Amino acid sequence: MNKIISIDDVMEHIHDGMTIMVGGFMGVGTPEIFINAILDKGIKDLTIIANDTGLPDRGIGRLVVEKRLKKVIASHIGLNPETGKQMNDKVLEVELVPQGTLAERIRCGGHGLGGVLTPTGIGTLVEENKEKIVVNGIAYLLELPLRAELALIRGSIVDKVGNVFYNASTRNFNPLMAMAADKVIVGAQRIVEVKEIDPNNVMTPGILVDYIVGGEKP
Amino acid sequence: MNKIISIDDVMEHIHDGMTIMVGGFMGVGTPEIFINAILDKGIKDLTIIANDTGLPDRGIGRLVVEKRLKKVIASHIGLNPETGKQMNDKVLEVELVPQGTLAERIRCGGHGLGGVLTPTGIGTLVEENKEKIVVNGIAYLLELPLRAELALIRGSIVDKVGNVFYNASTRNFNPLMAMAADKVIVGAQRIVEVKEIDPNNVMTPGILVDYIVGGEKP
Amino acid sequence: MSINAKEIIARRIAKELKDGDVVNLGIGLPTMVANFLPKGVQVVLQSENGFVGLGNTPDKGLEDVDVVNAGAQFVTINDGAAYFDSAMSFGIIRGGHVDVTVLGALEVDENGSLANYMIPGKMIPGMGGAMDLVSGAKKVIIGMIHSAKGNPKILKECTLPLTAVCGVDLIVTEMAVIEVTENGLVLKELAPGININDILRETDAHLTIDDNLKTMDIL
Amino acid sequence: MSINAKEIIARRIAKELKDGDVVNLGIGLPTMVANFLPKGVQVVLQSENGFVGLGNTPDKGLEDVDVVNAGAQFVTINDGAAYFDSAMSFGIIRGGHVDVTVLGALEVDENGSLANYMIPGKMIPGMGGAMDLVSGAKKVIIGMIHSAKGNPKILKECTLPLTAVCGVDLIVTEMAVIEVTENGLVLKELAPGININDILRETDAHLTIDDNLKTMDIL
Repeated sequence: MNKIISIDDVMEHIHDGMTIMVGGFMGVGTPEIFINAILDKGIKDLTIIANDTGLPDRGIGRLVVEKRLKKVIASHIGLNPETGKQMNDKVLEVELVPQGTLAERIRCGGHGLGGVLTPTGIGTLVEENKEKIVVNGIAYLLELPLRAELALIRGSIVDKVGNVFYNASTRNFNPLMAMAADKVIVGAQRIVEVKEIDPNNVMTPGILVDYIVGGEKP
Repeated sequence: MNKIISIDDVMEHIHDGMTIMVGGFMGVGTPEIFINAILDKGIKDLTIIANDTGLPDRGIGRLVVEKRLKKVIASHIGLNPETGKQMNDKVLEVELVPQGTLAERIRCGGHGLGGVLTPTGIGTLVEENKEKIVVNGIAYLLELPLRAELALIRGSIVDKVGNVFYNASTRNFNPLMAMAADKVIVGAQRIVEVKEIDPNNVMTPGILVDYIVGGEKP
Repeated sequence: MSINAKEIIARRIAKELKDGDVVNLGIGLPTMVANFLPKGVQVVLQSENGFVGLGNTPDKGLEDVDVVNAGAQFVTINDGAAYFDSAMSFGIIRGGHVDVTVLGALEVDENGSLANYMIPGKMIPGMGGAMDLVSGAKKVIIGMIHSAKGNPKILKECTLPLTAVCGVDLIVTEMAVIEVTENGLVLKELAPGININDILRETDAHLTIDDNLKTMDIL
Repeated sequence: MSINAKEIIARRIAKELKDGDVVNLGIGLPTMVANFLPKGVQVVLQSENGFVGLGNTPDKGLEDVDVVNAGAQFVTINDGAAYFDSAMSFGIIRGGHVDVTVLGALEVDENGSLANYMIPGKMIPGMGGAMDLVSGAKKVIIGMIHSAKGNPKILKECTLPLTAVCGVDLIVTEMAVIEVTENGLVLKELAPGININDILRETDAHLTIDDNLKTMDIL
């Protein structure tokens, strides 16, 4: 059960038209090696689920600039003007989701939950086409799970069975996405032997990770 | 903002008839110093929300044996026969909740969510008096949030601003409960200076903790 | 209900596990399954109180009071283990990240429904994590003594409060292996020395006999 | 929209913060509030990308690429900080564990409703964490320039897509402090040199003048 593979082997698992979750927050905690590979191999028509579309020269932003995306589900696109431009030009579909709701929807997808009730977005455009449920006199939106065919996450330290430690603010959506996809591939900044990560400090257990690729830059 | 207080000071915050969440799993990760104090001070008629009712000589089990509880919301009472006996004698009200559902209900209470849809319990006694919601053809139970006036949790290492590290299997419900109560008091096995816990390894941020009491035994 | 019967069950269930499976074993008989894994098969055991990588019972004197299983017994962890909280633990269970769970039962029925958490007015341990395990694990195996002193536990329909509706995939007893299919229960294997009439006598549910009926491999 | 105006706003908002408060400051003007905390007041800053204990901007050359704020700028953390994932971060926000959030706005109205995440067809940055912050924080303070070059931003009713309905508690501009009450907006303070007519000219919403109208303390 060797999970460590090369970036070329990873590309067997990424295809045109796929729905992919990508970790990171404005590029921090985003696995850039997979972004590079997707660009290099000409992969296109992707649906990306991520917090944001990064910056034009960083993270998912690079996929937007190179027009590899068909649809984006994200909470913020403001730091990458190209996303808004493609959205207004109707060449890119953008679904905006409040950040806390996005986290919960991905969590539901990974945790076998059918949805969650949140007060966020009540009375706004976010409530369009959603069921409203009143609990103890307070109205909530029923928000539904998100899942993907593939999750591309970034680990600061990853051991050989796939246990992941995320350093500082690189954690963000990565551990949530590692639960919510059919296949999970982690880009590792550092690969270590089993036992080198204290079991208390594992943030994504190795049982959730299918493949590990080294070479993530700090 | 000194959060470290004595066990006597804690008792000003615990009263007859209160609803209290208590961390731990069969006594492991349960703050025994507070159980001792509740017993010593004659506190009674409590409603306890916890995974289980411990063992007769351990954790919440001791409160059951001494008849200090009015109601228990828990997933398992089998290791403490006294709970079942009092339940059958109708002197103790017991609400049984599937363990994963209990975790989610407490999480909802602490995370400002109005409820969560779970497949667990469909077609069983658990669905009594609950709304069923069908999403994409699958039936789920709408499970509602749980909150308490007070959470009594147990930390293995706690720093002076209340950041908590839970060791090994003592973690269980503790971090969830630390989010879901009006007041949170942690019983610490070891109190350390600020900075001694790596910010990556904090499992309950100090902003959630009101008071710290030392003296928890290993 | 000799030790032997339980060991037969545990040995047979162990053969259902594949290398790399994530497995949750219930307290009691199911826990024994870990002792009989086929050569070359390594599984990762999930403990619903908050970790993966459950290991053996520690040697006397080497117990760590912070490391217990869901039955509050001292255990060890294996290399590569990871701890987490109860919400994550049941996210792993409910979310389909556990390949196999092995549970005991009071009753199982033709629909694969299961009762194992209470006998009203008598014994009410509570469901603990069982309801989540049955609803979330990819494969649910029931390991139990075939009947209660001759009184069938494999029924047309459960009479006790259900733990889950239609959740069970396979029933392994000291007498037989029975698969739950869309068309009801199928008798797949008989224990050595047991014949079909023995099974029928201690079973209330309708059983289809598999064309390819085999003898249980309990070595 | 001089530096001075923004500083007036940041200075005044800083006085709303109490020692020990957990505070989330939006990107831009709200971030400046941290520079003007009254003596003896220490707050814990929450950064929605995943930590509490946000510190100062690092010195040049000492940046840690893994430590950024929600605007992707390098920051430091203070002693006692803690990192967490995005679900926990918004659990803290939505769950009422943040005492005060300070946000900018494009429009605010008499109900305390707020618009700050999009101008349809023109600028659509997205709501990011703003909707959760307004629905979850105990106190929501809007810090913004009073009008858009004379065009009111404090309206009877917002015209842009809302970020939240009835979420705002206090509006602080370079001209005034306005409280959102059950009976509408109440003008509580005027900036030095500003009179009521100045305010009314640049405000569309109905304002009740507080009996105890004060001068803004912006020292």
